[in-house]
Amino acid sequence: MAKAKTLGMMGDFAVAEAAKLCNPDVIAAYPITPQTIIVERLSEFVADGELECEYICVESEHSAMSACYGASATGARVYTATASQGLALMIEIVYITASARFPVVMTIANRALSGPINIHCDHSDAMLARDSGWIQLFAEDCQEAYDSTIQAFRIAEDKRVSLPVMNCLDGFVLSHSIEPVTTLPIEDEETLDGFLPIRDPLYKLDVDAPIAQGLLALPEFYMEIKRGQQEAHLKSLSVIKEVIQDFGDRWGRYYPVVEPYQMDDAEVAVMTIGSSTGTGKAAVDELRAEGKKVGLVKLRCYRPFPVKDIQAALKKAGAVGVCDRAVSFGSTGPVYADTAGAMVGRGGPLVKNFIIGLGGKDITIDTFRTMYDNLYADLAKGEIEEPVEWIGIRGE
Amino acid sequence: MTIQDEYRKKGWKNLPPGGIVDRPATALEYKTGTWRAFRPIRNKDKKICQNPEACLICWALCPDAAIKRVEPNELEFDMDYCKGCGVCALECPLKAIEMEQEE
Amino acid sequence: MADYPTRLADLPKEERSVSSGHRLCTGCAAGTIARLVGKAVPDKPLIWVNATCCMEVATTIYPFAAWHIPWLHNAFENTAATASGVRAGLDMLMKKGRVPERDIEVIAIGGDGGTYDIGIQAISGAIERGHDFVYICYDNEAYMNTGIQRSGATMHAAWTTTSPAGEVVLGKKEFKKPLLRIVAAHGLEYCATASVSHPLDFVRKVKRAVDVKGPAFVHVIQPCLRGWRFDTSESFQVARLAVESRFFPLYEVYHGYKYVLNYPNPALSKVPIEDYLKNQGRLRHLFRPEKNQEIINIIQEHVDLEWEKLLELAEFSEKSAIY
Amino acid sequence: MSKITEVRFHGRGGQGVVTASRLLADAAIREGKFIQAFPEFGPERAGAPIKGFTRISDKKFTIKSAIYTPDVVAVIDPTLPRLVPVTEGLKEGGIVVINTPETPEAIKSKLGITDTVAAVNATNIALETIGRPIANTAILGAIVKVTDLVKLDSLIEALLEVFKGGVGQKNVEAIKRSYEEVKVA
Repeated sequence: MAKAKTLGMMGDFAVAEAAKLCNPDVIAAYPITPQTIIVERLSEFVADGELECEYICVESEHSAMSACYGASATGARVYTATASQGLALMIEIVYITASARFPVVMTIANRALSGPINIHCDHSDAMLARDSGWIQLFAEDCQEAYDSTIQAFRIAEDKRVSLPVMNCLDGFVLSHSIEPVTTLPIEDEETLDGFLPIRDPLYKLDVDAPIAQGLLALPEFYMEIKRGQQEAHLKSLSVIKEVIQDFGDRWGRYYPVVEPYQMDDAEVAVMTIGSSTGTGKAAVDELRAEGKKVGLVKLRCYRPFPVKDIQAALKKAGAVGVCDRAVSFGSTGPVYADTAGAMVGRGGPLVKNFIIGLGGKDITIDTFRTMYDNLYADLAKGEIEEPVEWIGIRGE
Repeated sequence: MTIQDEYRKKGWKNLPPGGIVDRPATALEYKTGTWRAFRPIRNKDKKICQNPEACLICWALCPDAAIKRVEPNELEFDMDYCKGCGVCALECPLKAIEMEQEE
Repeated sequence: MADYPTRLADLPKEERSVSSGHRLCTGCAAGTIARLVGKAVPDKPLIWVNATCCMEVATTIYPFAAWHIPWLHNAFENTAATASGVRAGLDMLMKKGRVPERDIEVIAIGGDGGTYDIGIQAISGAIERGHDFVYICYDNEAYMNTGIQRSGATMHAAWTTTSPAGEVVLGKKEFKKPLLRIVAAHGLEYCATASVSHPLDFVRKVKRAVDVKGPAFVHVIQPCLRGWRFDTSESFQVARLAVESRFFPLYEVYHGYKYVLNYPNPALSKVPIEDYLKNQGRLRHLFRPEKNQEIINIIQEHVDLEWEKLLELAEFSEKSAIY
Repeated sequence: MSKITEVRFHGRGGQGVVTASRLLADAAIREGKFIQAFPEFGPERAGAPIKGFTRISDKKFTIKSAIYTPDVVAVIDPTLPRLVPVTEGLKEGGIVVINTPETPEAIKSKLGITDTVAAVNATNIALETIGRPIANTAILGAIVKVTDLVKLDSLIEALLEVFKGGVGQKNVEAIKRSYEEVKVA
C-alpha cells in the first residue's frame, strides 16, 4: 500500500522510483552520465530488498540491450536506461529489439553525442534512434518523467502494441534537477490497481511450445515482415492515447501526445520537445502579458509521429518554428523534417526550423523572445527566408 | 503446401509477429535430399554391418540426421535429407557403406 | 561423477536440437555438433541462443527453421549477453511463480569469429557475472559464413580470402589465438576443448558443462570443407588429425587452474604436422609448387611448444592439491 | 521578492554546495511551495569553483533555464569572491549571504557593492558544532534568517531527513547558531 507523497526529486531519482513501482523482472544496465543516478538508485532498491529483480551489471551498453532482448524473449518485464554514447553503442540491438516486437522500457537521459564529447543535454542521442522502431516519448518535467515511465510499461506490453518504448528526459536539466514529484497512491502494488497488469507476452521462448526468433529473411519475406512492424508501430498511437486517458482519469495528470498551449488565437507559435517546453510556456505567458498573441505546441510523442494531432494543433497559426535540439547534418533538424512533412501542401502556416540547446546550451526566455521576433518578421514578409536558424550562438 | 507457401499466402498482414516462425522444425519440409550427387549404399553385396547398435558412428556423425536407428537394431538411410557427403562411408570402420553415383 | 555415455548407443535416438532439412554445406560437421549437443542432455529442456554464423543462417532461412527447441538469434557479437538475459528472465519468472520451476539449460553457441574476436567481450562479461549457461564455440578457423575471411582462430600460414597466399606474404602471419586459456583465466568452474572426431568425448564435455551451476565453455574444432578445401566426407578425418598431430589437443580446465589432458595420449608417438596440413587446400602453397619446409617447421615447432606447455600444466595440476 | 525567488550558491566541489541548494528546496516543498534545485552542471571536481541553484515560488512555474539574475547569492567559500564575480546579475534589492569572519560592512567595501550583505562565520560555527569546516548547512541558517523563503523549522525538518542521528543534531545546532549570529548591513 503506497500513499501519494509529494517530494523534491531529481528526474533520475523519480524515474528509478517509477521503474521500481512497475516491478521489472530483469534490469540490464551500464552506467553513463547523466543516467547514473537511475541505475544507482535501482541498485540500492535491489540491495535493500525493495525491488525483486535480476539486476545484470553488464559490461557494456551493447550487452545491456542484448540482455534486455534475451530477457524480454522469455516473457519477463524488462527495464534499462542509457544516454548519448551508450545509446549509440547499443543501437544495433535497439533496432533488432523493436523488429522482434519485444517490449523493453528504456529511459534515455538525453545527452549530446560526441564529437566533441559533451555531457550536457540535447536530443541527438534519441534522434539517432528515431528510425529504430521504438516508441519515443519526451518528458517536459520530472513529474512527467515519473508518470511516463509507468505509462511506458503499459504501452509497451499491450498486446496490440508489443513494442519497446524509449522514455526521454533531458540530461541534467531534468535528470539532475530537483522538482516536486507526486508519487502514485497504490493499493495493489502487483498490478498498480489494474493499470499495469502482469506482462502477458505476445509470444515467448517456451520449451513446451518452441518458436524461432531471429531467422534470416531473404528478399522474398523481409519487406513483408517490416511492413508488419510498421503497422504495429502506427497502430500504437491509439493505444498510447488510451493509456494517457486511463492514467489521467485515475491520477489526474494528462499528458497528450501533442499539447497546444495558448494556441487558439496564436499568430505565431513554436513547437518544443522536452524540458524547453517549460521555459517556452513561461515565455508565452510573459509575451501574452505584453499583448503579443504567441502560442506553443508541446510534442510529447515523437514516435509514432502524431501527424493528425500536429496538423490540428498548428493549422491556425500564421508561422510556426519547430525547435530541434538535434540536427541532421547537411539537412534540417529531425523534428522539423517530420513536421514539415506533415504540414506540406495543406495551405497551413509557414513552417521553419530553429536549432536550439545543442550540448546543453541554455534555453532561456530570451531564446524564445528571439524566436518569436523572427517568426513575426517572417509572417510580415509572408515567406520563410531562413528555413533553419541556429539560435543562441555567438557570431553571424 | 509447405510453410513457405502458407506464409506466402498470408501476405504481410497475417505473418506471425516479429518475424518469428511459430512452430518447431519447419525445415523438415525442406528436402535437402535433392542436393545429392552420390548416394550411400549400406551392405550392398554382403551384410558386413550386422550389429549397428554396437557402433553407430555413421548415425552419430551424419550432419543431417539422415541415418535413422530403427528398432530393434537396424539403420535406415533417409533419402529425403541425405546430401550425399560421404562422411558415413569414409568413417565406417567396417567399410560397409559405399557411395554410388546418383542416377 | 555423474554418469556419462560410454557408447554412442547410449545417446537418445530422437533428434532434440537441430532437425534435418537445414542447409549447412554438404558434409559440414557443424550440423553434427548441433545434433550431439541436443543428445548430450536428453533429460533437460534446452533454450538455444545462436550467434550470427553459418549454423544460424543455414538452419533458419525464413520461414524454415531447423530447430525442435526454442531458438533465439540476436546478433553476431552478443550471444553471451543475450544468453545472460534469457537466463535472468527465466530465473526471475520462476522465482516469482510466473512460470513453472524447471531445470532449463541455456545453450549459447557461436563460431570462431563470433567468439574469438567480435564476441569475446560479451563472453568475458557473462562469465565474470557467473550466469548459469553453457557457451559452445564451434571453431572452423575463419569467417566462413561471409566467405572465408581470416579470424583470430585461423592458423598460421593458412590461406583465407583476407590472408591470401601471395607472392610476398604466405597466408596468415599470426598464430591461432589461445582461446581456451583466455577463457580459463576467468576462473570458471569448467571449460574444455573438444573435436567432432571424438563425439563421445564432446558429448561428455557438453554434459559436464551443463551440469555446472554457472558458466561453462566448450571449444570444439570443426574443420570446414569449403574454407579449408578438402572433400565433403573428410571433416571428421581432418579433425582427428588435428588432435593426433597435437595441433588441437583435447583437454579440460577446472576452475581455470587444473588442466586435465584427454587426447592424444602423450605416450603415443607424434603424428607429424605435415600429415595434418598436406590434404588441406588452404595450405596447398606449403606443398606446391614445391614444399616449404621452413614454414612447416615453424608450425611444427609452435605445435611442439604449445604441447610441452600443456603437458607441464597437466603435470603440475596433477601434483597440485588445490583442486 | 519577485514571484519566483532565485538563489545562487557559490562554493567549491566537495563543499556541499549542491546539498545546500537541495536542502533549501526540500525545506520549501514542506511548506507546499513549488521548487527547483539544480547544480551548475559540469564535471565537478573537488576544489573547483561550482554553483548551485534553487528556485522557490508559491505558484507552479515551468521555467527550466539556469539562473542569471538571482534574488539571493550565498557564498559558502570566502575565497571565491576574488576568483568568481559572485554578485553578477544580482537583482535590485537582492541580498548577499556570505560565510566570512569579516563584518558585512567590510565585505561591502571589499566587493564594492551597495547591496544588502549578510555575513556569518559559518566555517567557525561548523567547526565548533559539527567539528568539520563544512559550512554549507550553517549558511542555510543565515539565509532563512535574512529572507522569508522558508521557516527555520522546515529547514531543520528537511535537514534531519538527510543527516540522521548525532550528525543531524550537530548540523541543526550549526543552523541555529548561524541563524542567531548572522549580521546584516
